[in-house]
Parts: sequence; C-alpha cells; structure tokens
Amino acid sequence: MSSVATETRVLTGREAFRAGIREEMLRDERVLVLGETVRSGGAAGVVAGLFDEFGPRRVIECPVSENGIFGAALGLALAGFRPVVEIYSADFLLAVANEVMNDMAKWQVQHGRPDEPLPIVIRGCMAATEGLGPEHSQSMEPFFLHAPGLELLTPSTPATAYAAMRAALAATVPTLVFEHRKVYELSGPVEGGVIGERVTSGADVTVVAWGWMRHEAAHAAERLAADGVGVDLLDPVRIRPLDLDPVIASVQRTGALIVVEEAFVTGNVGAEILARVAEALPGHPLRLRRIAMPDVIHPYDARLERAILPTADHVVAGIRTLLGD
Amino acid sequence: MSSVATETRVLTGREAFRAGIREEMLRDERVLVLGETVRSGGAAGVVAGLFDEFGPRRVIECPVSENGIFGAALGLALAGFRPVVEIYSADFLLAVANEVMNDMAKWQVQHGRPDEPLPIVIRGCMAATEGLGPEHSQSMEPFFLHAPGLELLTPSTPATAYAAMRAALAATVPTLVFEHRKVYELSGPVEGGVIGERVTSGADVTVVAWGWMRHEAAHAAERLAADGVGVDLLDPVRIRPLDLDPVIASVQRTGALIVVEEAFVTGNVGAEILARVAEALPGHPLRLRRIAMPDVIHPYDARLERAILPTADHVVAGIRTLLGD
Amino acid sequence: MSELGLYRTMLVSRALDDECMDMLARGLPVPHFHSGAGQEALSVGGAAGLRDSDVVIYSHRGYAQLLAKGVPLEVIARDMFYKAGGSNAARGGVMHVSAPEIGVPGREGVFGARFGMAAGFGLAQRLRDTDDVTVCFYGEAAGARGPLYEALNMAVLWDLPVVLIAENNGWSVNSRTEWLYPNARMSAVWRGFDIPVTVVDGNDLGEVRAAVGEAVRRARAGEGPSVVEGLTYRLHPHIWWDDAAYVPAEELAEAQERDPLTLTRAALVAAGTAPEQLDALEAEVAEEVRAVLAEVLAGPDAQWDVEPRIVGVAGV
Amino acid sequence: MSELGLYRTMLVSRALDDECMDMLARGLPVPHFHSGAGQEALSVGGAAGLRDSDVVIYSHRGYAQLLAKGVPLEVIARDMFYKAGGSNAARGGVMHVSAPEIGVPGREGVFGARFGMAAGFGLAQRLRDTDDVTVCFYGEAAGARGPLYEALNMAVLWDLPVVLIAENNGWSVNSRTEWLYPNARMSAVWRGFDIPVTVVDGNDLGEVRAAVGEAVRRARAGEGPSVVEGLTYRLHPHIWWDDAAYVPAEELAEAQERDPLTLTRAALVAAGTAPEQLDALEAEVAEEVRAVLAEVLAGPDAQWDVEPRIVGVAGV
Ligand SMILES: Cc1ncc(C[n+]2csc(CCOP(=O)(O)OP(=O)(O)O)c2C)c(N)n1
Ligand SMILES: Cc1ncc(C[n+]2csc(CCOP(=O)(O)OP(=O)(O)O)c2C)c(N)n1
Ligand SMILES: [Mg+2]
Ligand SMILES: [Mg+2]
Repeated sequence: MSSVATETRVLTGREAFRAGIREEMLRDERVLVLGETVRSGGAAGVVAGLFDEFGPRRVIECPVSENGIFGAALGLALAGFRPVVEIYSADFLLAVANEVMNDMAKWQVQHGRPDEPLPIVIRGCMAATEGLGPEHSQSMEPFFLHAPGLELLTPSTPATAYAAMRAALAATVPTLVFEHRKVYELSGPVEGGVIGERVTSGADVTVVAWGWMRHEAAHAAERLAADGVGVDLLDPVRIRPLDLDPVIASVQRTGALIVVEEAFVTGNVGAEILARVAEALPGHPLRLRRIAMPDVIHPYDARLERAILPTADHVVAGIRTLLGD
Repeated sequence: MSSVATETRVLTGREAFRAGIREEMLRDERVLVLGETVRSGGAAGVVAGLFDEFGPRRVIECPVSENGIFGAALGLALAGFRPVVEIYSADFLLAVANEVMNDMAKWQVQHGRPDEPLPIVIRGCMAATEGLGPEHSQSMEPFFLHAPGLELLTPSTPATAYAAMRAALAATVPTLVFEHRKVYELSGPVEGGVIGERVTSGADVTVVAWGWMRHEAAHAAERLAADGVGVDLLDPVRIRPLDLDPVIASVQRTGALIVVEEAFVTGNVGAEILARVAEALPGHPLRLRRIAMPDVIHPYDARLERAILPTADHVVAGIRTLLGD
Repeated sequence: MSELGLYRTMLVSRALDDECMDMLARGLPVPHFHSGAGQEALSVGGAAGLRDSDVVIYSHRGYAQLLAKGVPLEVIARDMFYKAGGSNAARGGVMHVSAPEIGVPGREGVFGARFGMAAGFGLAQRLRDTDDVTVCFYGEAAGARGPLYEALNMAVLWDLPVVLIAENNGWSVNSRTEWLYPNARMSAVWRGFDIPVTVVDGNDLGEVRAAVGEAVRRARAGEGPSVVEGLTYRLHPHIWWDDAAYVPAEELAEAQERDPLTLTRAALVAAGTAPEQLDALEAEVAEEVRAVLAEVLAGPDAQWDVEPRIVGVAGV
Repeated sequence: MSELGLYRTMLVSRALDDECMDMLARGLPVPHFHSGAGQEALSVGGAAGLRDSDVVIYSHRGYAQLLAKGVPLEVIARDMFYKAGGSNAARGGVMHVSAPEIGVPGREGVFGARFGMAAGFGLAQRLRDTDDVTVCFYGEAAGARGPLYEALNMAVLWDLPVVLIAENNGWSVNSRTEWLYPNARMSAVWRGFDIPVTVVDGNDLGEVRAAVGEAVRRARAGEGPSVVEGLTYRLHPHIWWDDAAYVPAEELAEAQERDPLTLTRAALVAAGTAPEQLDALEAEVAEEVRAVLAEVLAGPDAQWDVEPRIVGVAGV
C-alpha cells in the first residue's frame, strides 16, 4: 500500500472517508481510531483494513460503552493523542450528547485555553437509506448545531468526503463528520473537493443542500434547467461554522432561497440559514422556504418511509411554487 | 392544607410550579415525583414539602443516575404511573438526550400506539442567574426542539408557571418544563395564566419572547412606548408545538419581528420562528431579527456573563435598528 | 408449563427462524431479522411460565422470548413483514413488537434504556403491592452500557423484583465477547452487589429454568434482583448483510453440536418421552409455522394512517 | 513526601477553607466554594507523591488534591476569585482549575466523563509505554453514574493504570449515602471485577497512604486498576446557600472528633514529632495562607479577551 495520494483516484464515498483517516494515521502516529467493531472495519466498513495495517495500538476495539468511549477520547486528546471516534450510527450520538456538547465543546474555553487545540474527530454513518427505522435513519446535524465549540461536516460526494475528513483532522476543535449512508455508495474522484461547492449556477433561485440532498437538489436543478429555470445550487459541506457569504450574495441576486434538508423540519439547519439570510437582508421582498422531512419519525417500512423523505420531485415542486407565488 | 385553588393566590414562581404538581398529586395518586435530592425539596426547592406530605411511595429519592432515573420514568409511565422527573439542572438533560429524544419521544409511535398517552413530565431549573457557569446556565430548549414527539414549555411568570405545569400534566406526550431560575423568584397571581399571552399590544414591531426574556422585552416595550413605538409583545409559553398564527398575524400588521431569546443564537428557537414567518409571508419586505446570546459559553464570573446576556437595552437597540433601517 | 410445552415453543421459534433464513437464502427480504437460532433454551427458559402481569423486556433476537411470554407467532410475523394486524403497523417492524396487555411493553432501539425501564416496571410492581416481576434480557452490547449499573444499583437499593438475563452468545456483531468483558463474562462484576449471580449453560433448558426460577421466586418474595448469565452461541450471522466469515468453522461446528434443540430433545427422550412423539411434534410445528407464515405473507400490508395526529407535523 | 509534608498540605487546604468560610460568614462572596474540610487526609493521601506525568482528576471539593499534586495555592485562589494569573481567566473559576503540565487536566461540570477520561489518560500512558498512572477521585454523585461502570470495565479489560478513589463523605448535597447505595458503600460492587477494592478510614492518613500506595504500585507494574473507598465526612455544608440543617448535630459532633487534621497531628506526635514544631507549622501555614489570599484578593481581575477567536461567535 502506498501513502501517496495520486491525482486521479476514483473511490467510493466509503473509501474516500477511509483514505482521509488512513493518510493521517500514516503521517502522525498520534492519530488513533476508537469504537465498536472497529477491529473488523466498524459499523459501515469505513475503517476496514486499518486494524490489520496499524494494529491494536492504533485501532482500538471498544465495548459497547458509548459514554466510556467518548470520555476516553477526551482523555486521550488531552493527553496529546488525536482520537477518531466512531459512533455505530449517528443517531446514537444522543447517548453522548453530554460528553460532546457539555464536556468536549466547552473544555478548552472553560479551562482558560481557548486557543489550545482539542483534536477529536467524531464520525459515523448517518441518515436514511431504506427502512432502517427512526433510530438508524435520522439526520443528526440539527441536534448538534446549537453547541458553541464544535465543527460539523456533512459531505456529499467522495471528493467532499475526503476533503471533509481532512478538514476534520486539521480542525482544532472537536469535529463531527456525518457520513451519509448513501454517500458511501457513490463513486467519484477523490481529489479536488472543497469545503463549500457551487454545484450549478443560476439566476432564478438559490438552493442550499448538503449530504444526500445535494444530489436530489442537483437532479431538480437539471430538470428545471430544461425549463429555463436557473438554480444556483450551493453545497456548504461544513454546517458549523457555516460560510453564509456565498448564500447571501446569491440570494441578493435571486431573491429566492430554498434549503433542502433531510432532517425533520422543525429546528433544523435550514431554519438557521433562513433566519440568517432574512437578518442579513431586512426589508427585501424575499421568498424563503425549506424542503425537509415532516416532523414524523421514520417508519420501518421503506415504502412508507419513501413517502416522507424529500426528493428531487419535492424540490422541483417547491421551486415552482416559490417562483410562481 | 387545602387542595382547593382559590382565585386570589399570590405565589412565587417556585411555589406556582409546586402548586401545579401538588394539586395533581392530590387528585391522582398515579402521579409520582422522581429525582435527586427530591426528598429534601429538589435542586431548587420546587418540590419542597412533597415528601413530607406524600411520603416515599410518591416522592422517590434517587441516586445520581440520570440514565437510570429517566429509564425508570419511561418504565413507570408505560406501567400506568405518571412520573414527574426532576433534572438537577436542565443542562444535564444532555446526559439523557437519548432517553428523552430517541426513547420517550418515539416510543408510542414506533410501537404502533400513537394515540396512547405517555404521561412523563420532565422538569428542572434552567438558565442563567449570576455566574453559575456554562453547565448550569444554558437555555436548553433549542437542544430539544428538533425531536418530534415532545412538548416544550418555557413559562415566564407565576401564572404561566402554574398554567404550564398543569398543561404538562395534562399532556399526552412526554413534556419538558423548563423552569427559569429567575422566574422562581418572581411573585404574582397564579390563576389566569394561559399558554400564549399577549403582553403588550402595538403596531410597529412584533416581539416574541418567553422565560426571563419576556420581562426584558416588556421593559423594552415600556421604554419604547414612551417614544411612541408600539410593541406587539407575544409570549408563547409553549415552544413546541408553537402556535404561530398570532405571530404571523402580528407580523402581517407590523412587518417587523424580533425574537428575544436567552439561548446561544445559532440554531436557537428564534431561528425556527423567523424561518416559519418568512415561509408564511413570501415576497413581503419583512424585517426579521433575533436578539440572543452570542455563541459564547457562560463565563463563571458574573461580571463577564452580564456582558453577554441579552437585556432590555439590547432589545431597545435592536428594535431601533430594525425600524430605522 | 410442561417441558414438552417449552420444547414446543423452542421449536416454533426455530421454525420461524428456518423460514426466515430460507427466504433470505432465496433472496427475499426479511427486514431486520436477527436469527435467534441457538439461543432458544435461554430465551424460553427465561420468559416462560410468567404471568401476564409480569413484564419481559426482550432482546433483538428474542422471538422465543416473545413466544414464551404469549405473543402470537402471527403478530411477530406480521410486524416483521409490515403486514396489517401486527402490533405496530410498520412503524417499528419486528424490532418493536409489543403487547402491553400481556407484559411486553416493547424494545428500545439504542441499547440502554431497557435497564432503567426494568427498574421502573419493577418499582411499579412494588408500588402496586403485587408480587409480579420484571425480566430483562440483554446481550453483550447493552450489557456494557452504563445504564445497567445505574439501574441495577437502584434495583438492589430498593429490592426491586427484577431478573436480569445476560445472553452471552460469543459475539456482539463481529466482536468476540472476550474483547468486551474481562474473562469474557458479562455478569461477574455484579457479584459485588452481593445479589445472586448465576452463570449457567444457556443451552441447557433445565439449568436455565432452575436459575431463572429461583431468581423469579426471590423477586416475588421481595428479596430483590438477581442476574442469570446464560452461556450460549449465536448459530447464524448477526443479520442478513453479515457473512460471519469471522466465525471460526470449528467453533461453529462445536456450537452446533450443542444446539439447544438437540439437547432439549435428548433430555426429553432421556426423561421418557417417546421419540416418535417428538418427531410428530416437530413435524407438526414446522407445518404450522409454515402455514402461519404463508398466511401472513399473503395478507394485506399495514396501512399508515397515524401521522396527522402526531404532535407538530409539518414539512414537505 | 514526608508525613510532615503531607500534614503541611492538609493544613494549607484547611487554612484556605477557613479563610473562605470566614469570608462567607462575613457576607463576602466566595464563588463556587465547596468546603473540603474533613476530607484532607483522603485528598492528600490520594494525590500526593505522584509524578508530574501522573494524572489526577480531582473532585469539586478537592483543593487538597490540587495542592498535593502541585498546583500552587495562589492559582487556586485566583481562579476562585476570578483574578488574573489563575488557570482559566474567570471562564471556569475554581470549578475548572487545571495545570496540564503537572498532570491536572481539569474537571467536568456534569459528573460522568471523568471516568472515561481516566481510562483515556490511562490508555495514553500505556500506549506511550510509560509506568505513569491516573488517579480519579469521585463522590457519591458521580459514583452512581453509568460511565463509571463503562470506564472501569474498559480499565479492567485493558489492565489500565487507573486508581479510583471513592470519597464516601456521608452526603451528596442533602442526600445520605445510604439513600444512594446499598449498605451505604460506593465501591462494594466493583469487587465483582476481581480487582483490589479497599475500604479505608479516609480520615486516617496512614491507611489512605497504604491503600493508595499499593494501588499505584500495581498500576505502575501493569497490574491494572484498583478502587479505594475512603470513609470520611463532609464537615461543612455543601455550598454557601446550604444551611445543612439536615445534618444531625450529634453525627456532626462525632465527625468533628475524627477531624483528619487532629488525627494526623496526633499520629505525628505519637511518632515523635514535637508538638511545638507542629504548633509552629500550623501558625506558619495559617499566616502564609492568609497572606496569599490577601495578595490574591488585592490583585487585578481576570481580563476577558478570548472570545473573538472562538468558533462561530455571533449574536447580540
Ligand atoms: C447504544 C447502542 N450502541 C450500539 C448499537 C448497535 N448495535 C446493534 S446490534 C449490536 C450488537 C448486539 O450484540 P449483542 O448485544 O451481543 O446481542 P446479539 O446480537 O449477540 O444477540 C450493536 C452493537 C445499539 N443498537 N445501541
Ligand atoms: C450528572 C450530574 N448530576 C447532578 C449534578 C449536580 N450535583 C452537583 S454537586 C452534587 C452532589 C455531589 O455529591 P458528592 O458526589 O457526594 O460529592 P460531595 O459534594 O459530597 O463532595 C450534585 C448532585 C451534577 N453536577 N452532575
Ligand atoms: Mg451477543
Ligand atoms: Mg459526598
């Protein structure tokens, strides 16, 4: 195996996440992987092979003890290591919400060292595929949006997966990488991803979407382009801190914004984006809207679940409604 | 002691919360109080006297085992009891975020009984007073806003405290009552509180505020009234589900909205309110704004903390800026 | 319940399992099916013979627990295949079967709350002055979570009528038990509470019955909680996507030798039951389960009519 | 460190405590002060004599732990009074003193993470192939939280160099230890891990030293974690707003009889130290602490210049 990134790699999303971790493990032996079943590749195979390559002192198989694991990650980080902690499914992060948002996020500030890095990467598979039920399907970024002191990344493609994992490993604050299960299965070039991408340009409506929703929005944009509707589609990749400038600049041109988000609508990230845009452009006759999951937990039956997940159809319809108003 | 509510009671906020619980305990012996130090009145004295009055089978002193306590509350509720669970400080709810948002909130729906009540009241002291530090000062409602299946109450006065506790005890879904520490100390009439109050009427700007911020906003409204600026001040009391109709109707008249909130700004409840209002009134030249805590965790030193907590001054300045734009 | 009756329940569970494995082998979906094969003695021995007012908190491959507690096979199957007439109308599938009226309140998806819930049910039973009990099964995963300690401390402190049954089946997905617990034992630590902690051959129905029986007796008598750890083995992969390539063939072969169905049958024969009677029973159960499944699969899908009543619905 | 040196540290902690109690009595604010009076033997005995590269996770009334680990009194006092030159510039006050360079990483505000952190520090020490150790103090409150079980299971499983010190001081705010733990013992359950679990008179410096010394020796030798439970007593109210009316006067009087300072002084005298030498030491320490506090209180307030660099600052 070679540690040199070539310019032409085409990988799946799963492999891209892995490449980001593995390259940093090669570069810096303080990087450790911790979690459940990580010895055998972890819940979704992202860390497959790393135990064989790096051994039990770098890839640490843990009991199903989320609080113990996350506490240990904090200890390891304060002791000078750089833990990459896997959560078996991102939904389970609620079981360590206290460790993540009360302990890790606040630690350096409340101990008087706001500039001291606390390099903890928290990662795991997230969001809906088909019928995994409401404890293995939720989009978790809104639950962690409110805590100062964290970075949140929600990549959408192999390239942004790789870029996001590298950004997380370079971050100085505890950083969550939300790995969309559907993104694992995508294939594409790995290099060239950036934190914040303009997917399509257009003058009629601004659309913000990340994770899998970027692809639903891109399909919608393609369909609308055929009808002469131009969509300015932005994928921020990083949700916190969110670079709002391109969004606001775009809305200033289009006057219309749709945030497409897989999470439940109430209290989602889109609410924050709409609020920020509205605050930035007072007195403008804006058209702002969210396309999101209704406030309904995922049914186990995939047929029923499909009825509530946002899709390109919803985006097309939402944009038409917004522009036709 | 008498269980009959008189029409003229004047109580503190603390006593009003207690009265709401106590009256229901007298009415229905399935109502239990659980928590840490509840035998001696709980963290803030809200349940003081209840152990002596109702005994150890109704007021259950628990070890400092938040996950065990909240799991037990779920079991008790499913077994036909009506637990009222105290959290020592609302910040600590992050330690049971999984029990509250993954287990309790989803239980009846995912077990096919969406209409079956799950009467669990979760309550505790919350928010900033003076220098309690960031793990005993946060406004927690945004962290729980995103989960379908919960009700959230954030009372502001003795009357709304009493009304909120009664509403929580009448709710059919798990309900969180966030008891603002400063509201404990207020005195006032207990009867007549409603879930959703118009505090002042005015035609120039709509202001939404709850908890302690209602009072900061009311002071601001009073000062602005002297200058001829009319503030339509709404206190929703219940944050989820939020009755938006009066807010939207008011903004249709004023064209301007400020949400005053004690929580960190990013991902707060105000974001959701701004988003909903913007979505409801597309193409209107609205002026929307939040006054909130910056994304800075509470310093221990009260002098420093005071510099970041939102006050009437901020509200006055915010309204002037918004209207002057 | 008679030994034969228990064996019958084990057979029903295994037949359900066989049918599901068979469907998977044919490429048909069996959503969220976690085979319980190999653990029927522990499941049935732990959950049978209880009252409707006793509570069982089952584990995710505990079909035999549900059956032993009285949940009809067709309810389990309908939930599994998202058919009308199950317990949850496709909202929870087979992961969230419930039957509160017979003491099956449901299952949490993120392991942990079951322990506090068990304490809560036990407390409810005490507060009602009954001698009912709560039995809570758990595997290596849930067993390493802190809520177990929190709840057991409460149960010991308050003498709650709680029986914990640890299912030590060698694996947690692809992690070996010895990677997760000192000496690969889940219950050893709880001896420190000075409560009865028994490790039994989880494939020996008699041993399981004796240990759980004593734990239930104590709980009914107000003598507080107990822990029974059953040593057993997961004979099939974790779930459909798992090829279980990590399971050593020899170890699996040994475990198959100790299949609780074989052992229980042998014990029945040794105790005097005619082999022909057991052959007939096995054939009858296989036929019966096949028929139930066929009927369930031919039945109407669950309808989804619950959402408008849920709090705060909004969105797309 | 000599017995006399340890006694000196206990005296410094008590003198700090006396000064703070005195200020409170005079109506002056002493933010977040939780008196450690009565627990100095356990605190000093548990934290003294360690290396800078050993880690101590202290508890919220563990000023004596901080002092014994080498944190200067003036740093503690500056943090307490939000003065410049403390460790956290008023962002954490005395609740979040830290000195990472000498093995004091800080304290979590919501009890729980300390245990996983201890495992993490212990793991770090192992991964670096050192024979350093991590000592983690905890009271009745943290000790009933699940993360303790999770982390201790990991520590036992991985033979981590972790020493847990349970501070059984009779109370958790106004809850009695026996309301929270079976038989009012915090550590009994952990005997089930088959690790050394020792219950000592926490006011007897010698007993504490012996038990902790052995636990540290084992940890350094790679023999894994131990638990030491010290029986002690909280001599003052929980915190300033607490009148401790719930403490039975007789019980308190008895506990005062067993004040670890008195006992340690008596032991020193019995071992041959001249009472006059101790009188002089006590006077010297009292004077020294008074002077440090006076200087700290006269010093400049902490300045708050950190926020613009924090991620995501926005708002009012
Ligand atoms: C808190 C939590 N962590 C992780 C998981 C993911 N998970 C689902 S099944 C499983 C393994 C279960 O193993 P075990 O408890 O041994 O039961 P078995 O499958 O062997 O019956 C894991 C880790 C979960 N559901 N909840
Ligand atoms: C998880 C959690 N629950 C509750 C609290 C609130 N709390 C702060 S101090 C305290 C009591 C501490 O008692 P103990 O652990 O016995 O220590 P002591 O004060 O006796 O030294 C409690 C319950 C907390 N900080 N964290
Ligand atoms: Mg298992
Ligand atoms: Mg204590």
